[in-house]
Amino acid sequence: MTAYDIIVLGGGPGGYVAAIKAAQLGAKVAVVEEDRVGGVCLNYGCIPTKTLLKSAKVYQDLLASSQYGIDIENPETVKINWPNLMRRKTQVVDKIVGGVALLLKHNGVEVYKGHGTVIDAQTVDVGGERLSGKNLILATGSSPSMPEIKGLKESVEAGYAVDSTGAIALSEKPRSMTILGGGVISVEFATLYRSLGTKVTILQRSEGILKGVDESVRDTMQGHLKKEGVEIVTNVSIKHVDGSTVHYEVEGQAKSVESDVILVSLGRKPNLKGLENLPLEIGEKGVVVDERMQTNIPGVYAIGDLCGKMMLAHVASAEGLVAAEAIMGETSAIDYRKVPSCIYSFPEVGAIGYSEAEARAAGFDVGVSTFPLSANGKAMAEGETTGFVKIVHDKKYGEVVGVHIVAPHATDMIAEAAVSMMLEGTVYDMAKTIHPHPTLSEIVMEAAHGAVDRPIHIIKKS
Amino acid sequence: MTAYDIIVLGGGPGGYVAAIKAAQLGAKVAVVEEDRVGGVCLNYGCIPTKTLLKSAKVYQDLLASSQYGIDIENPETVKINWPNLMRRKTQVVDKIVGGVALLLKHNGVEVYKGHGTVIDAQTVDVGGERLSGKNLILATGSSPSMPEIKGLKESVEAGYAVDSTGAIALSEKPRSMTILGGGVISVEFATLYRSLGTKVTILQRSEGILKGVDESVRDTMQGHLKKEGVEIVTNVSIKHVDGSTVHYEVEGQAKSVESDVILVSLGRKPNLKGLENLPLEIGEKGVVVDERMQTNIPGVYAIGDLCGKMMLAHVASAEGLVAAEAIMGETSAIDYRKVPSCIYSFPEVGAIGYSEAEARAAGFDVGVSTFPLSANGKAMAEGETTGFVKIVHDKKYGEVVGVHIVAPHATDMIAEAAVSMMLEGTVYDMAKTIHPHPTLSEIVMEAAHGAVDRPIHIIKKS
Amino acid sequence: AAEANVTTGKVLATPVARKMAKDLGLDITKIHGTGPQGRVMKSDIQKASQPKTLEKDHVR
Ligand SMILES: Cc1cc2nc3c(=O)[nH]c(=O)nc-3n(C[C@H](O)[C@H](O)[C@H](O)COP(=O)(O)OP(=O)(O)OC[C@H]3O[C@@H](n4cnc5c(N)ncnc54)[C@H](O)[C@@H]3O)c2cc1C
Ligand SMILES: Cc1cc2nc3c(=O)[nH]c(=O)nc-3n(C[C@H](O)[C@H](O)[C@H](O)COP(=O)(O)OP(=O)(O)OC[C@H]3O[C@@H](n4cnc5c(N)ncnc54)[C@H](O)[C@@H]3O)c2cc1C
Repeated sequence: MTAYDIIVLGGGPGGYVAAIKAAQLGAKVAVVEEDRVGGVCLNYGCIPTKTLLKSAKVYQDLLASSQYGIDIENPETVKINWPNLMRRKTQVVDKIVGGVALLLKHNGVEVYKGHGTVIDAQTVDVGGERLSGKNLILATGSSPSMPEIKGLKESVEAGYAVDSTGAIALSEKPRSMTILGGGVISVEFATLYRSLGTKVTILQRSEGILKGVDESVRDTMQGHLKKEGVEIVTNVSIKHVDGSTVHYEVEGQAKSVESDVILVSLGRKPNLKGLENLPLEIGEKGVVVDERMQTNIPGVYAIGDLCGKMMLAHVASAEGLVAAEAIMGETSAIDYRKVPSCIYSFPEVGAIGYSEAEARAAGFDVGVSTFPLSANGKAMAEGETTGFVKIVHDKKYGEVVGVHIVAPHATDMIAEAAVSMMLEGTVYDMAKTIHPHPTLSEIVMEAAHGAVDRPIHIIKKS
Repeated sequence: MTAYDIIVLGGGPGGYVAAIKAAQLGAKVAVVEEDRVGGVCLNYGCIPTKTLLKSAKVYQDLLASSQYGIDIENPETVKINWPNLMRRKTQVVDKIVGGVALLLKHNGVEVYKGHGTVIDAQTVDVGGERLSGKNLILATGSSPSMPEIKGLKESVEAGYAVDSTGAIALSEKPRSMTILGGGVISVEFATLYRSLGTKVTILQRSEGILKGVDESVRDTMQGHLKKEGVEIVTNVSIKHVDGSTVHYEVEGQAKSVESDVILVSLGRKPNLKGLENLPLEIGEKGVVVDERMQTNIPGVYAIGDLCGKMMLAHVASAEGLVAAEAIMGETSAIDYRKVPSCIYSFPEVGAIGYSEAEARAAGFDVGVSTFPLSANGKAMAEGETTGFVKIVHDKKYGEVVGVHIVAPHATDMIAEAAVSMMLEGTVYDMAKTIHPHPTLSEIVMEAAHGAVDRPIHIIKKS
Repeated sequence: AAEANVTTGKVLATPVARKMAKDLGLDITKIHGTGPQGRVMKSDIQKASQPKTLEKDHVR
């Protein structure tokens, strides 16, 4: 029985980062992974979707090229080469996954390939081999929920209905797609396939898509997607699925929609398989942990999607660092109000902290300032003016408590807000920070000027 | 004689921003502008170049589209439509300039059209009309230097040699272009025309292009431009110009290069016309001012390119705010070590603060950490992996004193560094700031991890 | 910029200012901040740590 300081169960962005960090801090570490390292994120999530989205963006730019003075004599000769598009995705994923395997190796982490079953808080079984560890980090991630909808299981078996993993590996471009659910992943797939020319319908149970996202962002994105031709049906109750047809009810009316592909994107659930022998406390969202990511069982830590605090790769990684550091005697913790989250739509969304409504509910003396991309010189120069920034601050000190950006590079731009909030920066600091001209990032400075006093580059009704 | 609190001479990004701010603070303000408002930046600089660069980027993306799985059956049918490309530029410029005119109007600033001649510290003449002002803000900007090179004047007259203003308004796409000088503006034009298919040669007097830029950035950009087919000749001494041919000497050898267009980009000089009656102190770079932008003459302020501290639009605007606030009784000042500067090449460059060499020369206990784009997942997904970040910090407290980024969105990404440095943030803060995955901005976090200890996502030789 | 936030309890200060104040044994709540919204900056700590005779200079 090989003995380790730490056994990490699951090699996703939570597990592999925890393992590398712990090894860097001097621990002897094993990772148990039944699939490829990199987890959902690298193999089936973040990376393949963003690789495909890049192709979709290129296609869009191509179709719009004449507005930039670049003509394609015969636009019909532009063709999506599906096999090449998929091949590129696979190559990118393989390269990054290979990189992670190398990183683990170079940091001296041993990777065991196979399904791990936890025997007790110090022992893990991998295909009959026993590993012992002083500490255990559970990082088994999550899987798509397949709710009980009549006929759905049969539709999956017949190859019509797929989950996100299926949706990144379709054998040909679907002419039409119905997406059940209107969360972030749904919006990304709607963007991807709509941009490639697929007819996309989103069926959303509640009043609007992107629950939990700031109101202005939701409104803008919903409007924008509709303008791009995505059909969004809200207040839907899904009745049953019949092959490629979804039957649903809306405002008391029975309706149906038929499509090449049905994408089921109705949330994810923690992967608890292999953990049955541990008397883990499990809450509504997943395994319950304290600030240092320790579960109710001393020496057993849990991180990432398995805990379900924020189902994001960078959260899994950050939690991995906290767990590794906690085990190795360093203390750190995550302020979940300072974690950015992104939507890779066109335009992108980057958000952090409180939405306006949340800030009010939390009792801040809320100040809000927005600035539109349509008044930004660089956005005009680039011909992409849909978007804005909204800064939510606490008037007491001017502290920035939330920033919401819709813009072409919003996912990169939100880092400015993240570091500001980390440093407990105020709108005064943001306004005084000289931003380069011409850049999209100037909207942040302008909105901050608006929070302090008045922005320069827009006519403010007062 | 109409009386004002403040007369602003020049309506560029320095002057118009100063005017609006002063008006917002309650002053009665006039702007005197002989051309269109917006100055060099909006009419002939920042905005038209970035608009054209966007077209060039679209063209490049189009040529590379098949690597993303988007095929153009017959790539020869892709055509640059020069008139449309130029028309778009004009439309964007007109729109933004129109917006500035509106902003001035709405803020109650009066604009006088015509050449302004300063009579004394309180009086300006515009075409015979006299304006009186308690304070004067000089914001007359700068013009391209046309050095004494034999035959250059004749070449300009014959229409071969142009300055940057000529280079954004060529009547057709040049097959070849020779650029005299290797500064930021040269690199942007080299990027623009090379991307559109022009054969570009840069003749640089000193050892390398981009003087004053961090060494690693210079090396990367020089290498990248060469790879893209830009010919860069260094240590050149230009002898004379003969029509479309530049004769020069390199390593004792006489050489020459013939091209459709010769772009003269050898620096800029302050516009002093109209200011002759003022006994202004003028230094090597331009008008000398104190921290509050006041010249040696009480009540007379100077801002922007005219002072030549950093010839950038956002510096002009920031100085405009300082001057307006100083006059209106508020104090603020600019820390020029915290001003970002950008190069809109492909990939872009964003930089702020000390270069590594400057930091060493300044006596800091210098720490340097870099992280390459080639190890970043998003960069791989986007297929654009040329670039890196370099963080320069003072080891004493870990304070970040310089950040240099080469990346596709570096001009937006540098805002993170700007706000960090404004808040005197350290590499510890940057490393602890959770950056969203997958984004290019993760390279900043990784490099900060490297400064503190070790990055996760790269194998560090130790 | 507003006055220092001494009276309201919380002190806005930069990470470097805090570290420097700690090193020098200075009470950061008693230092006048000159940064945005009265934030205590590195330079404020440097000034405060200088001998009293020099302090007249920055009163102007
Ligand atoms: C389509 C899609 C797109 C996404 N895009 C983004 C995005 O852009 N940005 C973002 O931040 N997040 C994104 N996410 C979410 C992100 O993928 C997850 O938050 C992240 O992968 C969670 O990491 P983890 O390490 O907790 O778990 P996982 O990545 O799920 O990894 C868990 C690993 O554990 C292994 N495992 C499980 N049980 C066992 C066992 N018993 N024995 C051995 N191995 C086991 C699994 O095989 C898996 O490899 C996306 C998700 C999806 C589905
Ligand atoms: C090709 C090019 C690209 C550039 N790109 C960028 C960039 O991307 N980012 C950036 O930050 N900077 C860029 N710059 C620099 C930027 O344009 C200048 O720093 C900026 O315009 C300076 O602003 P200013 O207000 O000081 O002067 P200017 O913009 O030069 O404005 C001065 C104004 O004063 C007027 N004027 C002068 N004298 C008189 C008079 N006597 N009476 C009446 N009116 C008068 C002029 O007509 C002019 O409109 C670029 C410059 C060039 C040439």
